[in-house]
Amino acid sequence: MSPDEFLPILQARFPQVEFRLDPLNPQALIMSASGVPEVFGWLRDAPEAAMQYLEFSTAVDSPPDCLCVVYSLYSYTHRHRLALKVDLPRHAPTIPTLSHLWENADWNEREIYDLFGVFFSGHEDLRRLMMPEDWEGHPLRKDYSHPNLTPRPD
Amino acid sequence: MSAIGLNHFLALGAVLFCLGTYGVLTRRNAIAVLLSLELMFNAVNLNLVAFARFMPNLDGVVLAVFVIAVAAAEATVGVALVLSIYRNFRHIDLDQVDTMKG
Amino acid sequence: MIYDPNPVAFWLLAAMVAGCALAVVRARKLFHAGLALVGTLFAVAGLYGLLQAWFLAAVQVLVYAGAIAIMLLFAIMLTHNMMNPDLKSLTTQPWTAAALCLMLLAILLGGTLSSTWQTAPDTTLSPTWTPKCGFQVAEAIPSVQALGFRLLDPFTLPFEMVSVLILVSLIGALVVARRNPALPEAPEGREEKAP
Amino acid sequence: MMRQFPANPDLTVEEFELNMGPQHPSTHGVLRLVLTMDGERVVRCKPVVGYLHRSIEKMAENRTYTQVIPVTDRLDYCTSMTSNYVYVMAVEDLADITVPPRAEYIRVIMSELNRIASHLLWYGTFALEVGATTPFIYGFRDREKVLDLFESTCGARLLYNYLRIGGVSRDLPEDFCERMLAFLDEWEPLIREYEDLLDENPIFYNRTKKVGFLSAEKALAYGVSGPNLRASGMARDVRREHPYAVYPELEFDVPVRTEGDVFARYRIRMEELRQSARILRQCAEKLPGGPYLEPQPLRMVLPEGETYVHLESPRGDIGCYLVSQGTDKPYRCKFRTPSFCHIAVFQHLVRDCLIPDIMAICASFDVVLPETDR
Amino acid sequence: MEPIFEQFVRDLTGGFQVPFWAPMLVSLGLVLAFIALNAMFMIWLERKICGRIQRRMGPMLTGPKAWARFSMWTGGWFQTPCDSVKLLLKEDIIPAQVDRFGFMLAPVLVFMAALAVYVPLPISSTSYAQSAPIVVAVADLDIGLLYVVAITTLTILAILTAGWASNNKYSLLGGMRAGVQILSYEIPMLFALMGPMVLAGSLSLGDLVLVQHAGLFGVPLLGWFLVPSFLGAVVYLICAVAETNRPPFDMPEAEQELVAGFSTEYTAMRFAMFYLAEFSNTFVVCMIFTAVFLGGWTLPGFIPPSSLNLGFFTLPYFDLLAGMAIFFAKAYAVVLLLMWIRWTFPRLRPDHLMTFGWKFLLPLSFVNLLVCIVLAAIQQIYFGGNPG
Repeated sequence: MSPDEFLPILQARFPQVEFRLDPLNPQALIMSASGVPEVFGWLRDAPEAAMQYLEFSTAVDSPPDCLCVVYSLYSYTHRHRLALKVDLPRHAPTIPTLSHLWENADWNEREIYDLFGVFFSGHEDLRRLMMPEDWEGHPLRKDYSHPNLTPRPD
Repeated sequence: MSAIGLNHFLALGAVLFCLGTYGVLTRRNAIAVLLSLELMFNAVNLNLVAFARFMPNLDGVVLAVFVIAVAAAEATVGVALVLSIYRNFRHIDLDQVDTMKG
Repeated sequence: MIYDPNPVAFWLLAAMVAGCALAVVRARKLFHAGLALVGTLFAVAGLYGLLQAWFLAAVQVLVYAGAIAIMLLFAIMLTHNMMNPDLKSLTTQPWTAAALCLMLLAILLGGTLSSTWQTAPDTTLSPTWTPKCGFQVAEAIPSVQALGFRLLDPFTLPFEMVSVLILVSLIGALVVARRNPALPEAPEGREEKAP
Repeated sequence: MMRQFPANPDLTVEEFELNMGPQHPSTHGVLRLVLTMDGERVVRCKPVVGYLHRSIEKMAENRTYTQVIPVTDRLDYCTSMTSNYVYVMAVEDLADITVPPRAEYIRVIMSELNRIASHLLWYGTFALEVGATTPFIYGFRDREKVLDLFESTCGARLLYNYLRIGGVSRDLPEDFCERMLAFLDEWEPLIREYEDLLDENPIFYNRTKKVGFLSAEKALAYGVSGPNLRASGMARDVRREHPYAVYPELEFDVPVRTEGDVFARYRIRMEELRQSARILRQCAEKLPGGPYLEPQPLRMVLPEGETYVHLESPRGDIGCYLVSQGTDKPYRCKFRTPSFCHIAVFQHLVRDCLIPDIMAICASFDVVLPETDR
Repeated sequence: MEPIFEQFVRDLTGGFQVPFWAPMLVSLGLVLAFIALNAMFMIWLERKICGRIQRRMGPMLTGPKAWARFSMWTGGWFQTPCDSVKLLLKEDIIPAQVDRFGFMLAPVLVFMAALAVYVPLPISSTSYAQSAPIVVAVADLDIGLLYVVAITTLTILAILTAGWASNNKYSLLGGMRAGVQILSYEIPMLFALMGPMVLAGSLSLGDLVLVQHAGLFGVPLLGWFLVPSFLGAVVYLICAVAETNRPPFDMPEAEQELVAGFSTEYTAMRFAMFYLAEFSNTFVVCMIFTAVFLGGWTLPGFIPPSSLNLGFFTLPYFDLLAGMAIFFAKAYAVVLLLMWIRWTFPRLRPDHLMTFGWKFLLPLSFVNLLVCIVLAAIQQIYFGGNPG
């Protein structure tokens, strides 16, 4: 099932969450932040979706206002893939955690928190993964600056 | 130095035995007590073998072998007790080990 | 064959025994006490050699120093957290105990030295004694064969009793030291075990 | 930390923490395992990563599309061919460039040779973990021959920087196919020799059977992929499910086992060596002529859009999520790497086992740290 | 050793009476020299064999290229002297928090054990002067075998002290592991040796060899104890590999897991002592195997003449030299076997090692003991006892 087949089913099942197709990425759906755990829970457990495999989750920082968290799911039985993007405000982005659904999400979310500063509510061990504990700032943000970071000369 | 007689060995056994008792009396740590106990066993063995050699029959050595066997059995049980004490009280300081619980 | 042990050897070994025994009793660190005990055991084994009890010397080294002392060292290593040796709580009222032991020593020495033992050091050990099964005993002084037959012939019952004793103490030690059987299984790990 | 026993409250057992790494001879690269030990038995294990974090993704955002290729080499230095390939494929997918067939074949040949080299490296270090020193030498001796082939084509033995957007940087030398086939003929019987060294050995058998069992559900939950997933019974190989490049025209089979323990992972990789050799032979026959590169402008500009592309690296399913905003630099470039998930699985796997088991389990997962820390 | 040494001196100086301590010092010197030279040779041999097994050539660079044709085998023979010089010259560091007394005592103990084990080992026998052949050994104790097994306690003690005194977690674990391993393999080893003890009816190694020379059931060829107590020989060999901490039983120094086991903190000279002691123990184990199971310095049915006249020059003590040659040939054959095992097997896990030792080797040695008792009884009743 491709994303546009998923769209009607999801909109029927979760009326309060608004979905729309992503113009840039044919495999992605954009959804609102509310209702994330229910949608993903359904996606994982429903027989027709059966998304047992969270391939990865990451974030894309597009200043000035939007920071979008991306989840890419894959179903082993139906052999189809679906990417879900959630737009969050840039200054204090928070989103419920998915580590109870897929253990893979645990480390992915810790990395996003470390490099983008997205706070995952409900994550039991949200610490920095890559950077040392006492590091300030979130390196992968576009407006990140650090004294010994010199821009490339080209 | 005159020829070494039976009395020399007995005297040495006595000295060793007294050192053993001194150790047992003064040591706080349970394992240190076990160590001194081994000293006393050795003192007894020394006397036994000395007697066996000087009044010539082999019973002293046989008894010494038995004493070693018994000492081994005793030491195993001793160490087992010490370990279980250590599990319960996290230290083996004999003065504070007085509760009979558990 | 007159039996006279070499005085130099005797005094050397006696000094070693006394020194190591003192170290066992007074050592600052517990592990040093263990090492000193092994030193005493080896010195005593040397004395057995001097007294021509060769088999006993070997058994002493093998069983005593090799098993019991090592086990005690293991006990020290297991129970003793390595980082801070217990220097403080070493001994209690040392002087009163020392006085008591000196009195004990005086009594022992008084008893042994004054009495006369009917000894006959210059004869070989029990030349006439031959075991029932007719295998001729080597003439050498306490040879291993003679000791072997002595152990089995008149001392058969104690021999078997000691083996039973060791078995009982082994099992008893295991039961006492075994970890508490009600150890809760780690919930997650257990059911994951390979089929 | 004291662990209380519910049955007997005042009975406490002191557990001690043991740090294995980051400078430990057996961890591959700078991985640190914080082990909570109860005597000899390991109770819990918390892997700590981030010691090799160079933030490749931040570097990619400040470079033009072609300048990023040498950066992707450093992503996984044992198989830098596949890391190049996944990035280049993502860019081609975004800019929908068609790659000439000869370049496709050369890319497949290179990634399969890289798979053989990486598995031989794994075989050597895995045997060393389990304690056998001789297989290490055998594995590296044959890996040298593969590296010679790489050196003759792209000049480098480890970090090749050989692929370009739209094809490969240089054509194969004329006698490459003969030399490769000669290597394969001489090397394939040697696989049997590798297996003889370890397989029927009872000591190896005891050390690897039923050790580090990973069930299929847990593997999927942790995002495990590649040989480790196939060892737990899931026949998931990207070359078979989402065929890319010329894989549809090649027939090879995907080894699968169900035990899910260290021995299964070892068997799977030895089997994959044979399959790679088979693929290489077919590629050598079907290698077409024609151009090897579709030249692209140096500072190419990609249209706005995103894509996620993934392929089968020797360690598992490596993917590249590329976002471009119509400039000459990638806006966001995320690499989905297999070792990242494989190290996360250690938390679940390394539990209630002995220290030597940890070595066997970590080695059987063929984990590489630069890929994890990016 | 004393009678032969006195006889030798009396031949040379014509009747000079030797003080009682002279043979002790001479044998001490001989044993020390032998340990040093033999360890160096074995280290070099080990690296060569390892190279050949791994299809490479092992050390080749040091040493003159005298025999170019077979330099593949003799190249690099000067390697170990260079290594030992390097080890001697390296800086000898004693870490700060280390327990100095224990730290310094451990290598001494290890070396003491390695030295003390050589006493009862018989190298050959000679009847040059007296009529009855005398066994050539430092001192052919009549509790030889028991003494040898007892001396292993010194190595255990040394390893425990080293582990404890280095005051770091890894070496403590390594030390404990080594101690437990040697302890639990000493018992099957002792039981395996009981087979030959029963067959020979004595503990002294010299008697063992003479009984083996006399042969079993009158057949000299069956004489070697390898034949009647074959299980014992196998169990002994496995325990020997475990006792000397050689792979596949080398958990204590398993680099992968415990960095370097109990000898992590040791440098230069002290590390060399451990290394030397390990190799000399390996050779001692092979000497015991030859003496107990392979019939020591004797070949079935071959008694070397006590002096060989080569026309212009009669070679005295020829039987001594011949016996020694045979003995060392067999010993080095066993050494090669151990080296071969070392480079082909992966490492055992500690708990497998324990179950293997207690649940497999021990019962096997009991079975072997039973077989030997039956054979000894038959020998005793039908073939008229042992010459011992």
